[in-house]
Amino acid sequence: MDFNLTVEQQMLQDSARRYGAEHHVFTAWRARIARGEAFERKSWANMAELGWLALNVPEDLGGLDATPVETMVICEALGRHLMLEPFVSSCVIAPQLLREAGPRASELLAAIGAGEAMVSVADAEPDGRFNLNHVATRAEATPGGFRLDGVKSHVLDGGVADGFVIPARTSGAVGDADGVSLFLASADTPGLVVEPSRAMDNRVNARLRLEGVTLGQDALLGEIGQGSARLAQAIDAGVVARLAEALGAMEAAYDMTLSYLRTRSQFGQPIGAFQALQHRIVDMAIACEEARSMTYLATLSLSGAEPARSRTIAAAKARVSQTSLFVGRQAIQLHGGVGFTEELAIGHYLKRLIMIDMAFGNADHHRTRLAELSRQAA
Amino acid sequence: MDFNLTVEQQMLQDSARRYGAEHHVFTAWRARIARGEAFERKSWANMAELGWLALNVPEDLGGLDATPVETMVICEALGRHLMLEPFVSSCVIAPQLLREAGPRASELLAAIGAGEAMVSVADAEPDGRFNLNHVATRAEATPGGFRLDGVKSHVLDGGVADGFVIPARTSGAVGDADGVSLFLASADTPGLVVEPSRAMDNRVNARLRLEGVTLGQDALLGEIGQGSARLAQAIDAGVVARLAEALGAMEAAYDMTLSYLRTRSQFGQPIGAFQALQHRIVDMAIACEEARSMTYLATLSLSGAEPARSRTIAAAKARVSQTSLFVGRQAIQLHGGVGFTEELAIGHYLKRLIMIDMAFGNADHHRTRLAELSRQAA
Amino acid sequence: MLKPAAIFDPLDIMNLDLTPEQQAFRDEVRAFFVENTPQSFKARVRAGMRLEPAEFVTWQKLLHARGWGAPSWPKMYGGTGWDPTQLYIFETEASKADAPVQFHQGLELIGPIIFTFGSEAQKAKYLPAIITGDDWWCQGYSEPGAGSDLASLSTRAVRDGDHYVISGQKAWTSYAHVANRMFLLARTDPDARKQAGISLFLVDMDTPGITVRPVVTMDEIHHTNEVFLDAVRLPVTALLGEEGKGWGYGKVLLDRERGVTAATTTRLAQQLRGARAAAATARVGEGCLLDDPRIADRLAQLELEVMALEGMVMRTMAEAASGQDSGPRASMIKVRWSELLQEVTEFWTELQGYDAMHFGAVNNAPLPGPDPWAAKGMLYSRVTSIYGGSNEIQRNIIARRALGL
Amino acid sequence: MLKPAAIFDPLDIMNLDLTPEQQAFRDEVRAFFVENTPQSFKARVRAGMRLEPAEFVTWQKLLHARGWGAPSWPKMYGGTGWDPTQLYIFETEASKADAPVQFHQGLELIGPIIFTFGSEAQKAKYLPAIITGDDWWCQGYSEPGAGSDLASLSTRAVRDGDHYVISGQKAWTSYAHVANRMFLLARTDPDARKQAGISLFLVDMDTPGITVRPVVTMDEIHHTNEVFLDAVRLPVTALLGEEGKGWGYGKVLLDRERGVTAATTTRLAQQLRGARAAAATARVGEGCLLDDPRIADRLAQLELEVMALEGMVMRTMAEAASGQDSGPRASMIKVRWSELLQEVTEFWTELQGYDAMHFGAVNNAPLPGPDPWAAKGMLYSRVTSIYGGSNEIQRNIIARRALGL
Repeated sequence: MDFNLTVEQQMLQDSARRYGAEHHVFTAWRARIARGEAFERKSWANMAELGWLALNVPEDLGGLDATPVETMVICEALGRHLMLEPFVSSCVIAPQLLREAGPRASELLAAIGAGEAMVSVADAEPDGRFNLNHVATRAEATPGGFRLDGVKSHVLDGGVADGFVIPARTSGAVGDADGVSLFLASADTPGLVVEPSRAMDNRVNARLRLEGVTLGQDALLGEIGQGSARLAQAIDAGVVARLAEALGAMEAAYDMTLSYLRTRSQFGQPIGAFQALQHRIVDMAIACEEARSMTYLATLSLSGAEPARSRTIAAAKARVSQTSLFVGRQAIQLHGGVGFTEELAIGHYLKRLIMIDMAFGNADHHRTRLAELSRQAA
Repeated sequence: MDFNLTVEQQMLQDSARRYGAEHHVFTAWRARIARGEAFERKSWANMAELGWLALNVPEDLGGLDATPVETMVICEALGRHLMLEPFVSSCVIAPQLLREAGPRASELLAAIGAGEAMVSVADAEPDGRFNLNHVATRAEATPGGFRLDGVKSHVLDGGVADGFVIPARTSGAVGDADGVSLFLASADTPGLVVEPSRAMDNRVNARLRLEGVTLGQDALLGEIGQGSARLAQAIDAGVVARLAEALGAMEAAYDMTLSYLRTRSQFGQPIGAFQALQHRIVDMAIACEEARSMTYLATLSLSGAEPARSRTIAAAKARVSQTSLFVGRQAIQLHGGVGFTEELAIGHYLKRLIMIDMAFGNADHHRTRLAELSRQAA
Repeated sequence: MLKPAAIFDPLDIMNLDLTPEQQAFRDEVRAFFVENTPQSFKARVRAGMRLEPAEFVTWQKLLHARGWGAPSWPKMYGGTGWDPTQLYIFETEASKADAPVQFHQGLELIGPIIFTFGSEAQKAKYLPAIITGDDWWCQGYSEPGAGSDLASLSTRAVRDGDHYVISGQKAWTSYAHVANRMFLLARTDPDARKQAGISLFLVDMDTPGITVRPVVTMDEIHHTNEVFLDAVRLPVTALLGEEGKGWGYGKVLLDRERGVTAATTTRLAQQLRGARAAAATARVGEGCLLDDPRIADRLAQLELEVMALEGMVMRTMAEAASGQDSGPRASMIKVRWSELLQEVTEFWTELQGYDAMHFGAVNNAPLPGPDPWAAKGMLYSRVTSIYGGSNEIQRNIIARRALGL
Repeated sequence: MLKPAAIFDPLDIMNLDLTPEQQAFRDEVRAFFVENTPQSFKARVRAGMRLEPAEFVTWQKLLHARGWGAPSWPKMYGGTGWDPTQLYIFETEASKADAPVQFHQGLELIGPIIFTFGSEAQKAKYLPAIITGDDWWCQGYSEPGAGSDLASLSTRAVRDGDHYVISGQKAWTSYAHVANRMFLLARTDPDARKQAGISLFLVDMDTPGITVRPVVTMDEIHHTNEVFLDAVRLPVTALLGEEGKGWGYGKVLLDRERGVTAATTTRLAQQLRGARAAAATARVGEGCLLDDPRIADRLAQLELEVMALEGMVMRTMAEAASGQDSGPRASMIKVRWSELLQEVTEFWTELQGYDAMHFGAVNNAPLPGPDPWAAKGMLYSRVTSIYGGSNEIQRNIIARRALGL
């Protein structure tokens, strides 16, 4: 029952926060966005040097094989400083899918840890909403390997990825858990069309069209037809990492708002003297406490057993979404007009939080997931 | 688009409010409750004399054949002064079921208008929740008429009624709209067991057990097997009347709370000077405005065509429930400890509002009804 | 009186028992909106977004050509002279056709002040161009240090012979970048108490000394600006009404506020329709999102809250028609409208799921998926609980004026 | 440290990676609660209701017999001396077995003040009887004019030789009608500033001059009272600590508050279980209410909010164990707990449908349908956002102390 960080974890936290504060000054961030750069390659290289990118890479591939807590600490800083590096895609989700999945995967995993590759998972399809088993993309066996056809409607960080993990159906019907296989494809594979777009949080995602994408045998990750469970586990790890990101972003928005209430004057006194605003920010403070508690629980649960693991993650995703959207919206409201401009970070935090809510299933989706799990447990 | 009362309606409103204020002083009300009397027979006779009980009785039976607006005006006063007379059961719902339903029904209708009979409808059955077509009670044809067997789980004002309108199935399966017939039975019919209980608002309801209740041919109201639509229409009229009751109760609770905020002092000033409490009571005022608007719309819609009629009533029931429970709960919260005692009316208003929410389907039930109707309309 | 014979559906609001004249009027405006609303406006209007300025002008000119350029103005100033019922019919029919609300700063904010307090010369010069759409007015009220607390404004106007010289800074000046006119408040007497000593001026935007700095908002659209006034020299004829009385002129707008809120509020039906359509078209597996009873219930919840608000608007219009005071209901409607606009557009965005994440083009490539209007409308909606007196200020006003707290 | 190896389920809170000693302790208390919780308590406890006073005494005596009469007290005063982890295990196991929370006014309110500030004679006289359940204490703090604003209390204590003479009136004195002891605050120096000049007295309820008037609350249960003090004559030994310092003694309770809130908060799992069971047993047509995805989702929403609160409690206990300050989290937990208790019991009542309308007997006939515990618990829950400092006062405290506003 001890929820405190170890000394090493605390050092990592300090270093991540310092990095964010120094390298991600808001004015510089806005200038980068204006130039159409979600993040600087230089920063990615820095992060590689700091060892962050290798946190989830096995030791024998040069990685640190760290616990979910280290990932949480990094992601909190990413959220707090609006960093747009594809850390969760490449360094949290992808490594889960590439571990013990053959020599090509290991090579790529080492490259991820070294900052030399960025990999996204193409988990969403049209008409599938947030159902991971809704895989209509087909992978047909060919003499030399596989041929993939289909559409992936949304790939997080897909616009900056060098490679993709692509779930495709080798058997069964759309919606089945069985029959989903995972394939590795580099972004420049012929027939793979990457259609990037910018999200409201300035992350560059993509849609993929697979038009006769031909892959070799070595592109298959793990057992054929058995990719579903592994995909779900990897996405859960990504969900938890993004909760930490949301926590960092909402606490930053809360901190900015509290200091605004203390310093901004209207009607001859700081607006923080008005009781209605005091009670509002108290509710925001409570929301942050709830989100931090849920993020801790979800992080711990990642290493735990089912069904507690899934129930905690589902509950955490829903509650962090709900509380963080409340904080993000009220942060703007309490700032008034300036909170609505692009010139203050406050609106960018809300947009980030909206995108985190939507990623891998929104609050409602995960609440329903919890409802199902609770019925099964009862 | 003129939402104002006529001069006659305004006079009726003044008279009803004055009656409530004079005859239903809170201390006298509490004393009656302590004696186990939901209401005084004398008051019922008064109301008959004032003509209120005959509002929905046809003119040829000595009634006034008034519009739903007159009923609204009376019910608002009933709610405002916590009156427990079985007006909605006997004088709103029952008349809808007894009109043009044979000589025995007409006789009873005239008696209702004269204050000589009280009639409740037994609309609810075990496992039926709020579904009016969930009728498992069977009516078997006998040489002289019908024999009824079944259970009615909840009858509004059933503990004080002299007679009941009892839906029973003459054909079809439980849940079917077709095959429900309506029967009239006096409370002292052999085999009819009335089990009264007191609700939290001190209304005396009942459960009925029908154990071989033998009724004559003249007990059948209207066409055999065709009672469902008529029942639904009558219940809708009852729903709208109870919305007016809720409106009266919530506005009374609001008024008491506003005056408490003005007069109660803490920390050296009236508590109404605290901005957080000001904003709370403003939200209560908005809730009252919403409820009044919805009650007007629902009252007007009663005379209108489908599907607008049903949609408006469903929406109104849901919204008045939601807003009135908010007002009732916050009225207690803003009163603090004294609001929680039996010695102030404020807690009784909340209990009344909780019971109105539950009557004939709670807010969620009617929201789902609206959702269905909206889908059909789209 | 309350008419029990009325056939009423709050979401098809025109089924009231109208007089034959009103029915004919309804048919006339309905036909106009159906025939004339540009197709290209509809998706954005439905999402609660504002149109581009040029589109607003097009729309104003269309209405003007039909004789309906100023629906709420008296006939003698070029308006239609309609009564509240007609206005209400006009707005609800516009809503049903996905037609936009007219841009309001000329028509509803300064126009009525000019025709009530302005000189004959000012009326002649300014009123017609508002109706034709040839003039675009912006409002110079807010300042960096005086947002909600307008009475503490510090822009100064100093009399200099036949001129006033104005210096200061205005904030949140919507569409200053397209406007050719501005009405602004400035302090003419620095020694007077807060609200006194403030005067109202009518300014041409090309007067030397005016600089407009764009402020981009979180919906990535350029609506608003800062305006810097550096010794802007105006003739004394630019003063509206009397010196030092500018603060009071705004009060004429309070009575008109009911109509403006009604116009905007009836548009919530548009956003609801958009969200419902999104739920009906979003395929999930074999069905659509609307098949999910949870989704249908959430839509119904929003729908019934919109109905309650519609009912409040209808009562307000009825009271206006019979000359009754509606108390603080206009403030209440503003609060509820903005809250509901936010909730409906948030839910609509949720319904779009991953489509809502495709927000902007990269390297001018076409967007994968539909245009992100719902998401943009959702972001824009955040400002509606802030502008025109934030919802917190509205609650203060209601508590003080209406409840006596 | 954060232990990634922990296997954790917030609703089965004991699956933390406990030490073998802690596991043994858990098994021991689990067995005790399973074996000893009276069956007749469970339905009411699950609904969040308080037991009858005699039942509370029975429960206290049961715990005392097991040596666990004062789980949160140091050993030297007859307590168990448990650490925060043990206390937390004890309370969550109690929750799972539908065992009640111990009555707190002796154990948690005055007991710790007595063993911290009382004289040896007072400790010897009062502490053992709290643990055995032989004494029942009530709290005389609130007054008619001083509910939330305790510092303005007006009950006077006048020194008269070896006695104090106390006159005044106390409000909201829970269980004064069953208590044999009372601790009360009275003003000993009328000239001192508000919080100064207040002293704390320990009073026998049979002292002449004390009158108790019952106050029935809206759940129709007699919990609380007014207490009139008419020249009540107490020996000076009734004074606890120093004259004029009574106000300050309450501060010792702030540090202990975390444990009390944890004990209460873990009980929300009971109410959730009750609501879920109601949804599973309520037949509707061919199925049950829980088959409705809308119902299942609403339950899940309450469940996940309870989980978040549990997480806050766990962090607080962890900080207590390592001697860290939890800031205002105890106030936050009180706010959220009371809100959730209200929501869960409201929903549970809704799930019961018409059964919840059968509230009281008429002419002593048996009730048709189940006992109305959920509805009574729901009504009782209204006071939890008022007592112990209303939720509004809690928010003031958080804003002032923790946020510096």
